[in-house]
Amino acid sequence: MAVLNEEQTMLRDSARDWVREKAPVGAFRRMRDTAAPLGYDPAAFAEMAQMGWAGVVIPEAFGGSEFGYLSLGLVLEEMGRTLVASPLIASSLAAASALVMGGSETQKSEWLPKIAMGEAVATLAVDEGPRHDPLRTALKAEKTGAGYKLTGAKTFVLEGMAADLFIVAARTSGQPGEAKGITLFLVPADAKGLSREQRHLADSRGYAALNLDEVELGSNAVLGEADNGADLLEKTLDRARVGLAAEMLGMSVQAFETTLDYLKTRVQFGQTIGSFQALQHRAAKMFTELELTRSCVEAALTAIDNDAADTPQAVALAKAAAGDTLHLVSREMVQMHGGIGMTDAHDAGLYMKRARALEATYGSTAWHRDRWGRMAGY
Amino acid sequence: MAVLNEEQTMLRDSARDWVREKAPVGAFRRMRDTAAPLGYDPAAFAEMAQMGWAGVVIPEAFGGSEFGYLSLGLVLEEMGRTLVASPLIASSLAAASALVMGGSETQKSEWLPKIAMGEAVATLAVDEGPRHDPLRTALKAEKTGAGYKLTGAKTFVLEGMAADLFIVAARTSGQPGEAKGITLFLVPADAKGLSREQRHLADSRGYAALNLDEVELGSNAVLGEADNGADLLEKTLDRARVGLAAEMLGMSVQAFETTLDYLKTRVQFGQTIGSFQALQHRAAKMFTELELTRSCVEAALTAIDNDAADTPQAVALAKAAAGDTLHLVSREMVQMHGGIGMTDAHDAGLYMKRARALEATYGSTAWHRDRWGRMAGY
Amino acid sequence: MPDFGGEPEAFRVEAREWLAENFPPSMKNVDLAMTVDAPTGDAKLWKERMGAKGWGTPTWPKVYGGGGLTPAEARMLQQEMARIGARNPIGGMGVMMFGPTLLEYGSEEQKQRHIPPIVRGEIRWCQGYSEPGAGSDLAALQTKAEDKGDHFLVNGQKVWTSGAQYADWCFCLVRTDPNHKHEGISFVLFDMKTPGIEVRPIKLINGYSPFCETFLTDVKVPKENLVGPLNGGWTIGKRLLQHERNSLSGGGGSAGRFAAGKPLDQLAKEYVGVDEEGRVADPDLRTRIIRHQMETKAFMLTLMRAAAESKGNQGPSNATSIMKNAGSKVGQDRAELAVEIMGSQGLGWEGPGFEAAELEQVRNWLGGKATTIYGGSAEIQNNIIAKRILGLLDHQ
Amino acid sequence: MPDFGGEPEAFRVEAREWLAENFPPSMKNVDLAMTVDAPTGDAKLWKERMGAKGWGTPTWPKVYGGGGLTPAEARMLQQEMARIGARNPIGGMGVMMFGPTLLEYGSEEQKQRHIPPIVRGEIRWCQGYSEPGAGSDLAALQTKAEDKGDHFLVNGQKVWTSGAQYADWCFCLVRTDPNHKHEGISFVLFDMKTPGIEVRPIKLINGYSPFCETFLTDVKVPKENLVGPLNGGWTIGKRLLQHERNSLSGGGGSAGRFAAGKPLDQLAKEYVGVDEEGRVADPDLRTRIIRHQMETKAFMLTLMRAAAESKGNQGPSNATSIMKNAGSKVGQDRAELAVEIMGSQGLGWEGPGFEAAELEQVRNWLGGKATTIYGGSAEIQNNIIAKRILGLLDHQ
Repeated sequence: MAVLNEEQTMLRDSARDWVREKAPVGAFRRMRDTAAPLGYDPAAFAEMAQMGWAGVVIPEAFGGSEFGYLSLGLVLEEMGRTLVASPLIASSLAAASALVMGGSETQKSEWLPKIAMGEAVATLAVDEGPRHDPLRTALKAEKTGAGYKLTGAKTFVLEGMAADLFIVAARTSGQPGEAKGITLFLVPADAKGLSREQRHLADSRGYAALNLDEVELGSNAVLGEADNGADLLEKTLDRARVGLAAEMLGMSVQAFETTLDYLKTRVQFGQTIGSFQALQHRAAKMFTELELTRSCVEAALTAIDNDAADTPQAVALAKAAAGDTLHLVSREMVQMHGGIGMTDAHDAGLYMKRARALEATYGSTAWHRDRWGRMAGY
Repeated sequence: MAVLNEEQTMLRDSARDWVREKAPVGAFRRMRDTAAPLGYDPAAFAEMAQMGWAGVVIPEAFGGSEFGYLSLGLVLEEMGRTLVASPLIASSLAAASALVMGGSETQKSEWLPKIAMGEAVATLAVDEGPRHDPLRTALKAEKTGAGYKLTGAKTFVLEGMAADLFIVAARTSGQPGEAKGITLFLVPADAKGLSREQRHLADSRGYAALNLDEVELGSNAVLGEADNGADLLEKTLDRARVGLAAEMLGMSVQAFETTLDYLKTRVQFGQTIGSFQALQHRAAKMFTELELTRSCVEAALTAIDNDAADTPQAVALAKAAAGDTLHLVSREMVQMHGGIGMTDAHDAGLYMKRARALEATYGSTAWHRDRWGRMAGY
Repeated sequence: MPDFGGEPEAFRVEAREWLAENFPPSMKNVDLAMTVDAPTGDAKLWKERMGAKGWGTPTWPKVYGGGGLTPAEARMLQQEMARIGARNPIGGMGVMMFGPTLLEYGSEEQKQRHIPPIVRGEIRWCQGYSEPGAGSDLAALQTKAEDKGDHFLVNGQKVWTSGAQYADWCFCLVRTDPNHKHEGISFVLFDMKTPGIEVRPIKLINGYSPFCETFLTDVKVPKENLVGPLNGGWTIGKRLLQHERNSLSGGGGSAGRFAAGKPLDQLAKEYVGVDEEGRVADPDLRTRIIRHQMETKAFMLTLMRAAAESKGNQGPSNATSIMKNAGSKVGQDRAELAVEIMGSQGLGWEGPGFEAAELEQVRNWLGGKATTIYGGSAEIQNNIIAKRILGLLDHQ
Repeated sequence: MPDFGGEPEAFRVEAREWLAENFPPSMKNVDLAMTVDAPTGDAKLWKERMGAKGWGTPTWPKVYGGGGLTPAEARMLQQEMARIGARNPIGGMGVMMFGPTLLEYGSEEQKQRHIPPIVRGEIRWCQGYSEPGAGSDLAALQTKAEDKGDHFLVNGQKVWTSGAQYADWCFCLVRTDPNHKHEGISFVLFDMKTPGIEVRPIKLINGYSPFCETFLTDVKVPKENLVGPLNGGWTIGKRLLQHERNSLSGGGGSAGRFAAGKPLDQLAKEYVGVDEEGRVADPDLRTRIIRHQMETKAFMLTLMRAAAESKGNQGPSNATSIMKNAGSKVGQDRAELAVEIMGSQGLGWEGPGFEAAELEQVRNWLGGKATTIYGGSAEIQNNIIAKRILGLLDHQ
């Protein structure tokens, strides 16, 4: 665990206590089993917002606390432990970051206070295909007299069913594959011509597919600079990615601890199975990977807080390390639990499903490894 | 172990008996410690030849037994077990195959009987750089009135210090990187303008670097067809590669068995270390890989005997599988032996050094995996 | 028609002719062995004909209705069926596991009673082995069978009873002596309609319920349903597990079952795309697909080698001991890669936006995790290799 | 000169001024700590000055010649030295392992006698721990020390005594009670010139001989050289191993030692070449290099995190327990990849045709295999994590 200041310690402890009392895995399971329409529990998110967690990266001037990314990462890690579903990553981290970094004063004033209070949910609408690839943005934004007309489709939009605001990556010029020509637009969910449909994924969250059919927007809907939105998008995505990595770290820690408890209590052949050396060494391996991953995640969060030049590398490392570790631990969680881990009544499957969904979001482990290699110049 | 016919069973048993009596690892160690100039023991090779092992893939008409590649593979596996150094792969397998497949009647009559009797040693001279890459052949062969003039260098030539005949890949046209324009030449070791120098590698065999300075050859020195030697070279190399894989399989089996013996006898904490479950499971993993690798090696040898269309794929698989398995087993051999495995007096280091040398020869594991992927069309 | 020459090939002609007459072409490539509902129409016809001929259990003795074929003849039959796309309609645990065991250990009466219905595919069997406290340590089972004169009174709980909700009969390990672990176990059979049996399906992480919990409360099992000697059930039970393992590790087992669908390289080209040289565009993913496909090939070659060796005169192959772990690894790796290749699209659970093949993939991926747990976990397989094959000892 | 402000930074000024006056510029980036021969010229001067000042062992008590600095001051000194490329000339086992242990457990006389020469870098110590029959199970050691009134009579054999051929003194674990395993071990010191000591270097697979076998025949060890209580040596010996592990897992340990040479990506570009897009031409190799470099970065970040945490107020970091295995894995993987990248050229043993860096690489690769064996093997480290950190129990 990184060395924390007093604010951060308090924040982490309050998140930890809240999760323990209000949001154990059972809460997520109930949400899933009742097929909650948004893919999370709005009352729980309201509580989070009340505790200030929705405004951690938002400046005080716009109703946030501006505690920074490491601070929000600590909260996300605690949420990850028990699979808490909420718009913290999509809205309070990703969309908020995009607005803070790229928004006009008007845009910030309109949206950030509502996001910080949890009164509005915002999210990125980036991907158009099965795999993350922001440069392949094809959704068309044509210039009109008054502004732009957007036509196209987006998919796998996080918290897309709950969102009040979409930050849509569109193409104002250039070809799919090119950075130049990508523009970000603020599109309210009630815009004429916009429709959404839920996508049911294995992790039971609120994904949506969007369809934009000649959605008319004013010029003031552009976030940042027209045609030059790729940089802002990439910086925003990196903030979202490190949030995903923090959630994955929390999940890994809890999946490991749950498994460790089982190793200490399950008896076979007259012995606790944790006394079998082959399992001991596999547990040691997991512990080792967890410690290494924690370093990567905390370093990436800190890099963002410090606006470090190597932030993209640090983020790629964090997302890849967290992806590998979570797969390892969630697979071992099922295997070491044996038959009981295969049942829907046990938590192991929930971790495994969420693990894959997080991996696929905003760049897989392989994608980030390749990205890291390209950035390192080989 | 593949289902063998009577000839093959006899051949394997005689190789096994001979190795046990005449060529334990100690024999290789003595050869190394006395810095035998050829990198093998000529008297031992004479015995092998006497038993017919040098002529296994050579037609009866030229003094061989024509038992085939699976048969020679069985012998090579037994040689691999105790690290027997000999020109069996370079001469009796690789060079003999090139002559059988590509030689004129005159060329065959001149060289094959001598190779089959072990009276002459022949070898391929292919690579010019640190890593295997036959298409990058640059050694220049210029047309002259009477034939060709060869100028350039070759390196890491197997048994290059002992060879009487080099089968040299040269470029008669085209550019390095192109298949077209590669021609194979038979170059006697005593050709004017040819010089060689020993290269001392970690595995203590008889590698040589060659220098060809305007070596004059007649047109009858061309093996196969001028400019179109790449196919013959590739088929020859595949035969050599599967021989390397067979040797690697034998090494892996012996390294594993030696380690298994140690696990059964070494006592720590009042127990044989083989009773510790973590080591048991690692032993089971090794055994599993050995069984899988055996299937690949035997399938590749059989593919050659059957002239199967998928021989290149089968060979790439065998070389890659044998490479991975031998690394695994030789590393575990050192690790499981602990300190004693780190000493030069123990055999473990000899296996580890030979493992890397074999991997680097005629295409690394990575190279063959990529090759396999390209052949499979992705 | 080619001249097959030699005596044994005469059977091939017989098989071919019988199949030409009796195999309904509509059944080509239709797999009935795993279906739950009673077949109708051509399916019913095909099953009845094969059952009556005994060729669904080709090597079982004729006296109990089996095919009575030699192994060589059975192979020919298999080849002839494969040639025309005819699948064996007789299957399930009765054929794969219980039948061979009963033929070896059952009394004459038991064989006469139970084997013919298996041969005809009429009776479905389920396996009462695992218990909540006895997973990998199967011999720790506690389900109690008390001697009540003409019957045993059985009380306890079984788990992972596969297909119990559809089964007619159950073969079951019970404890008849609480004072001995392995030597206190007996092997009994009972009708699933016996009073006191309650079956509850278990929902798995992939949403399916192929297994059940089975609660046994004062279940009366007639003494005639004891197989082998009292307290001698462990040997029989273990023998049955060998049949299970063989059926799990073969081409039709884990590797085959979970390696359904398009080849990974094709999947990758569709979902990931290719670079200028036609290679899968994500180089990291590509190298792992290649590696996996090569491992799969190595596994398939090992299956073939083991089959050839067991046909040859070398006795059983060592390679068989690695099959379950190697096969399940190949299957699980494949499923992981497929899900990874398809990205978010490979994680659909239900509803619109996903093709059937995509939805199936995620269920396969999750369901396949069981292949390293059931039928002897990967850890148990490694213990077996280490101890039985490699001769390593336990702590002394 | 910048204004450092605050009290503690005053020491930084002192350090900087002292170094400016006493550090010979010719010693920039020269590492003396591991050299075997006695230094001369500037090297001798630098070593003597640092020794006299006590700054080679900065936090050791002043009363025994140490620097007497606080940890904060020691860090400032280290930073100031790094700034000008000054390496600590005082090193070896005395500094890394024996000194800290003696300061904790030694008698006043022992400290006064043995610490000052270590501080001045005058005495080289070696470690008499392992024996042929006692490797990972160190407490199984058999070297016998009999009580002969004023001295112990020591007989036995030690192995892996690193640097014994150059050492002046030895700290050694001996058996003083054959009837108790852990409670029968004592910690003694002896002069390597004592009669009865024979040292034979052991040649390793990389051709070097950094370790020895040490034969002890009727070696007389004065009673005053017993550290701690009789039969109480195991606690002291284990404590010393912690110092060893810390020194092995740090940046200067295995990872650092075996990660010498060019970065792998640069090596790959030279030996393998690049494709049209400037990527390493072998895609399989490239992905593994990337993976390794990322793992290395994760390890380095973990070193930094553990250091920060130990400076912070959180107590010792859990992360330290993984350092030895993680560090040695990174080092070994790097060496394997380097050898693979360089192909046959990376396997040169001696003679012409190879550059010095190439020849060194193969020796590093082989020598690095020891890092998962000595100082507590990888298996022992995993046992420690499983039991001490994770709380898993042995079989009961």
